[in-house]
Amino acid sequence: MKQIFTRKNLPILATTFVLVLLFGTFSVLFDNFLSLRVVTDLFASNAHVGVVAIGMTFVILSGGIDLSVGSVVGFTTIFVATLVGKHEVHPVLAILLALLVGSVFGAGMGIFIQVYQLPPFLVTLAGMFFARGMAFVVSKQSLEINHRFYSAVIDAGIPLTDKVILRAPACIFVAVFVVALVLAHFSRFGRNVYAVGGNAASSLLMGVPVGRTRIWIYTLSGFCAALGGVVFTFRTQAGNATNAFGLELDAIAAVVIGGTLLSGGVGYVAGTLMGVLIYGTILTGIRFYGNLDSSWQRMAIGALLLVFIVIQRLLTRAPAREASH
Amino acid sequence: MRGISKAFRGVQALKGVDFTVRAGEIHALMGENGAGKSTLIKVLTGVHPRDGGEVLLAGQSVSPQAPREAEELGISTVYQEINLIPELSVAENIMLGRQPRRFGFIDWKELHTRARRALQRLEIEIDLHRSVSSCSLALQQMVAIARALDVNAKLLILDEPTSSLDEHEVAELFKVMRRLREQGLGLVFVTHFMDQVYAVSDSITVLRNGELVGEFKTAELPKIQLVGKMLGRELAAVEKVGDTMALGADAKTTGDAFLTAKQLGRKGGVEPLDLEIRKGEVIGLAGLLGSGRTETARLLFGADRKTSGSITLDGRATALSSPAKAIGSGIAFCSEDRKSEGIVPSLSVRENIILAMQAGRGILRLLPRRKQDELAAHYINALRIKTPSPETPIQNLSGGNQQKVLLARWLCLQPKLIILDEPTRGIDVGAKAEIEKLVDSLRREGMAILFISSELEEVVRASQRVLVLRDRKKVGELSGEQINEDRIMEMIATHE
Amino acid sequence: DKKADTQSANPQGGGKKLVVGFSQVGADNDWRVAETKSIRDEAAKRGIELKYDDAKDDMSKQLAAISSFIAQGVDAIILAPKVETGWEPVLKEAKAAKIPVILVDRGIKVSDESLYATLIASDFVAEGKMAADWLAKKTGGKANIIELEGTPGAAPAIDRKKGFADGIAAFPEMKIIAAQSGDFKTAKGKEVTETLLQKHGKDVTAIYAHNDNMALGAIEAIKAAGKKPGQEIIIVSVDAVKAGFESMVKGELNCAVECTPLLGPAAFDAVDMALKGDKFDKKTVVQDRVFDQSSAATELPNRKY
Amino acid sequence: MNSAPSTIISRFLQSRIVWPLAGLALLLLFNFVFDRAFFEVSTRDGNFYGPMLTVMRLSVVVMLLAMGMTLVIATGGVDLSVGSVMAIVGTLTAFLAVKHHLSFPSLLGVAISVSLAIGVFNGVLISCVGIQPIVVTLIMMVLGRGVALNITGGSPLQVVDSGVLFLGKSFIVGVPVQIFLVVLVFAITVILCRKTAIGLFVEAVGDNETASRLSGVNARGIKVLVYIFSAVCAALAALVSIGDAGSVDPDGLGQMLELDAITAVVVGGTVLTGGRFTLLGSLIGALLIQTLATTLIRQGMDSAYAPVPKALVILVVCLLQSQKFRAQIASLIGNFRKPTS
Ligand SMILES: Nc1ncnc2c1ncn2[C@@H]1O[C@H](COP(=O)(O)OP(=O)(O)OP(=O)(O)O)[C@@H](O)[C@H]1O
Ligand SMILES: Nc1ncnc2c1ncn2[C@@H]1O[C@H](COP(=O)(O)OP(=O)(O)OP(=O)(O)O)[C@@H](O)[C@H]1O
Ligand SMILES: [Mg+2]
Ligand SMILES: [Mg+2]
Repeated sequence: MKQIFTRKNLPILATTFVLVLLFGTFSVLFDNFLSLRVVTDLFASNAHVGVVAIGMTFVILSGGIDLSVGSVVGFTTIFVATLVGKHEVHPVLAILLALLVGSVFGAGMGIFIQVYQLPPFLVTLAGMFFARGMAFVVSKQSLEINHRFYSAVIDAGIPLTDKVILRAPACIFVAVFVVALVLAHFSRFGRNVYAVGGNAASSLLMGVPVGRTRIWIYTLSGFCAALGGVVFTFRTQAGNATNAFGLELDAIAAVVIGGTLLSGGVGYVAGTLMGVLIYGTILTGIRFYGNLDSSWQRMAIGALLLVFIVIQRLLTRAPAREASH
Repeated sequence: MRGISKAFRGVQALKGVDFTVRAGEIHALMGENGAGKSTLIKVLTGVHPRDGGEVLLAGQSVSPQAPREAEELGISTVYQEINLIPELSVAENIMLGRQPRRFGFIDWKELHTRARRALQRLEIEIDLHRSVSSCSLALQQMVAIARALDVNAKLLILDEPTSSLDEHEVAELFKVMRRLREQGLGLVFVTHFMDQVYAVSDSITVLRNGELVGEFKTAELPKIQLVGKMLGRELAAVEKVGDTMALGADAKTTGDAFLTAKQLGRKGGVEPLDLEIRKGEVIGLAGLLGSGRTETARLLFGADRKTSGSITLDGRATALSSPAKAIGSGIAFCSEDRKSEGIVPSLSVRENIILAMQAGRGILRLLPRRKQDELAAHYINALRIKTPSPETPIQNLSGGNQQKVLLARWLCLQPKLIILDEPTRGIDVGAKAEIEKLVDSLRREGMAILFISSELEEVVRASQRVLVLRDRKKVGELSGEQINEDRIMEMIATHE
Repeated sequence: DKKADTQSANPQGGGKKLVVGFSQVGADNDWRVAETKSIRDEAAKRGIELKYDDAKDDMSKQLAAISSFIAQGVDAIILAPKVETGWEPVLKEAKAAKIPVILVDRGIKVSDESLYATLIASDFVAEGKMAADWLAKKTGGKANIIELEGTPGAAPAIDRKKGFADGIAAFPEMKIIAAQSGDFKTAKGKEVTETLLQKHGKDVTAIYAHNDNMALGAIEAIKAAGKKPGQEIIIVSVDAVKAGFESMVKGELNCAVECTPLLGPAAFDAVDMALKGDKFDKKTVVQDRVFDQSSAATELPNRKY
Repeated sequence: MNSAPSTIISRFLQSRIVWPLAGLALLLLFNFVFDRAFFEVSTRDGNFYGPMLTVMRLSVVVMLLAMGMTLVIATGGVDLSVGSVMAIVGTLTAFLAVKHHLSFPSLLGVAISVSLAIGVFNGVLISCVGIQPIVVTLIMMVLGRGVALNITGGSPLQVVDSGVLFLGKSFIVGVPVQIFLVVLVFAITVILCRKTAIGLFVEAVGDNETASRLSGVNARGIKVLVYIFSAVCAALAALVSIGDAGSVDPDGLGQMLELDAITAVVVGGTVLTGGRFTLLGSLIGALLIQTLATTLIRQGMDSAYAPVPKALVILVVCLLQSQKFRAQIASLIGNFRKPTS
């Protein structure tokens, strides 16, 4: 806590530096880029990815992976929309139900993974298909959510200036981030997650409740995915079974760009926030440039990501070598 | 414990073993590599479910299903292969799972205080924030012990806790163990060091091939008989083993310099030092924990990049910038950390043996299968590796047998220089004597050997010359008649 | 200089270059590519600076794009929405910033119609119906049909299915014997058709594909099954891209219902009118045409996409 | 002597491919009960046709990808870029054939060199710069799709080259050429892995990279090699795929196939964390995925709901691989038998 510039914090510092560098470059290149509005947009537009990615961070830290999140987001949006729109359930109740369903779903996958020692990739892949299919079972048609509560939430927000308002999705994102930060660094559960990912066999011998921890991790990820879905409905005021198709890759990318190792045990919740923002900033920059056709947009995203990840990597590598063994 | 049995696929590891530890005693558990010591402990703490038998704790029948439950019952354990979380800090590893909390949140300040206190009991001062992976193996072992001591246990189990500790550390540990015994704890102590057994233990239980040989009072069992019980051989045969231990220093060095290092060093690692290794010579590296022996070895092998100095091999300047190049020039390096730098866990014994040889031949010229089988069979036989078959994954072997497989990996290369970093770590007496014999015969064949061991006795016996390191600096060199334990200790202690 | 100053944004005023944002769904197929090209070309022709964003088929990226356009202070926004729902919050923001939004090719559901200026639309339901009508005429109201659907949940897939179903409802002897998604992709279209032809064998007399890409795949599948596409099995599809026309000229595809992507001119006319504050219709339906083998050869040289 | 057959059987029962095979068998059993026509085989012009053959042919693309992916996964990595490599290679070859009338050998040359270059790019960034495989190949996936779209501006292209069409559409002795191709590639890969040291090194690097490096294994070189191999496999898959479909759509070609390939590998019994691998298992995995897809189409399952049964099948195959589950089932059957006997 005393020192910020320690070796342990190097990866996260490098990632932050990359984000600042990226944002700075775009601010110089484009008018209006350096503005509060763009920053709040960055949070709002990526809120659902962010919330999901934070849940995913715990999964990846534990050495697992969760491919089901995108489908769970999609399912949640249509589930909430159907409950509110067709069955006239109050949105608050509908949202709580959705969060419960997401958590139970995650827990179910965790139980399969833990009890039967199945590969997380396959179990959550099955989960991905299952949730997407169930979303269509709920409703093939997209549905809007017309309810006073929703309109109120969407209009609400924390005014930062007289023009810029931090809306509900962004607020939820920030809140989830803070809670996750505390969970990861100030709770036994969080430390157990790191231990399980660092070495599951050793953790077991050290008396860490490996099984229980794993199941909770997937429960948490399921919860975050459902919450991501809820955030999505706050952005769109509608539900659609096709929503968030392929979101899992974006979320995994954000986590890994943030410096968390896919092999588990090493990583940071704060890194994930940076990862989400780096990815979001690149997309925003391309929108501000605005003169690339579809193929060049994809190439630009790839190239920019590459450049900045190589920078991040080189920053963390040089001193790391010195100290290794 | 009564009538404990345990079988793994194809191996009966324990056959109806009885084992009793009383409160207030230190009980040594002895046996050859693969005798079933670690398995017995793992069955006791619930790592492996037992096939038969029963465990009684203070008269109550218990069956912990996981180490956590054993810990709750008051059984605290240090397992054989160091089990820590590499990327977490020293402090966290000590306190994992029992972190002090305030208002439900981890109290980091308190956590560090408690971790420091736990280490202080063993008289160690280290940066608590360092990640365990950046610590040397000996330090890791100390951390694991500190962790076990932090629990309020009724029974403390230590499975080869001293295998990479130096004498000073061992003495420190024994002090703590004796203190705990006074407090009425039961302690189980596994080791292959005879002297240590006699130094601390009250009674000894001997296992052989998964069967109980018997329980004895330490004071009533002469060393030589203990060895006999472990090996299951007659006294005469045991005495012969004892003989081989006296091999060594007599022969004079022959041959020219094979490797000469000038001002070899690494920033932040070892300070520049000069070193010469001749053909047909064993050079010992002596020093305390963290004195830089392993670092020096890694530099010679190209596993770490040197930042100063030069190396000549057979009179030619060489870069040795990578392990592959070093191996290509006839250097072999048997690492001290067999779990993370040695074994390839899911590959078979055979594949582990031929790995380095195959790497030397390159991708295309695969060693014919027949040759592979021959090599594997030869070394399993020669080193008495206890394995159900050459195709068994190495992870299923006992610790000592894994070590032998790794030795085989390097021996089959017939290198010109072999660096042995703690080669006898976790190896039983019989095998240890054999390895020393082996080292001697390799030397006679003209191989150069760099021998690192925390056991001074061993270094003294095996080496023609000894380099003494301290604080990652070379502080002196002894040769021939000068070599004895006291001189070395003196150099380590007095040099300023 | 493209500083935000929406109040004085005026195409005639002060020679300032007009900035328009265009949010496209993706680059899935020829049709989308042609639509994008039409809009980009038209902007260039009129000397308008176009901010273009491709959302890679992700609705949330479209929302972000519109938000970003508002942050950049564009003068108007053209939106090709991925789905009907979910636009209300972001369009409210655009309205608050006084930026007119012109929808192209697909309508949306909002509680307040003033959230967008106008819709320049193709009518997907009508396209499905036109395909059904043509097929009914061609087969005399008797057909066993395989329907190759678009990606599940996609608006054109839903509407083209509905329109077609409405169209054949009047003909009791026109039956859809199997309906499977080909994801709007050629390879998937072929895979599905191949499997269904094996299952239903000789029964199949017609195929209706929600886009040309899948129809091209289906034609390959029919050939692989040893049948003559366009003769033994009649194939109708929607979009009428160039590859579709080439196939019609070869006599393999029977009919393609046009869904014109050349919305650029109409879209920018709407932008002009919206900025001038003119009143105009909430919806302009682009008239789609039906092409079959008889008209394909003469039309092919005129195809721009 | 007489113990030989029983050891072969027991070795088979212990090998990893048993459980994916069991999953496949279950699916086939389902078809046998509910859809006998699935197994019909007919001949036309001396060529064999039938649903089973079609399934095999359709799984060739994923099989090719899965072989490359198997080695990548065995080193502890993953390659998400294969779909985009397919798109680049497919679009480029079709384009060169149409616009520049290149001959088949030169097209093949272009395909191999392009994929080689991409493989080197991936491999070097992963092993020399030290970026995580998933990040590198994810970037390549996005970037590569852009390149593919750029070649034609996104428009579909007809495939005109007779060599490519031969690969995708023709028959040799009544059997589709692609099946021969996949068998050939499989044979070459197995020989490469088991008759040279590649297989051993790949497994060693995946299982314990540090130990392998200290034993003199060129871990970096091995890693670069597997990414090159994976990209080349993807190039072959692209040629087969466009030859089969007769046209290319740059946006759709290969999309999401990386997921299918990884699934095939993992279903086949190779673990994602690296180490031991089984190529045959991956092929069985690919076949299983395609059999499932075809079964669902034949059963007339609504495409929107189809993911649900797909999920259940994956879960069942997973559970079959779990020792604990098998033990539970065995004891259930035991309990069931007791009262009756
Ligand atoms: N997980 C396992 N799977 C299969 N066999 C095992 C496993 N663990 C141990 N064994 C076998 O059980 C026997 C006893 O091993 P154990 O580890 O208990 O020996 P040990 O007495 O501790 O030896 P060492 O002194 O070498 O550590 C050995 O033959 C070993 O091969
Ligand atoms: N007591 C200590 N305090 C701090 N760091 C230490 C300590 N002991 C060892 N280290 C670190 O461990 C690293 C490895 O030391 P090295 O392994 O070369 O020593 P060694 O003589 O082989 O001792 P060991 O018996 O631990 O293997 C050193 O670079 C040093 O940074
Ligand atoms: Mg042991
Ligand atoms: Mg050492």
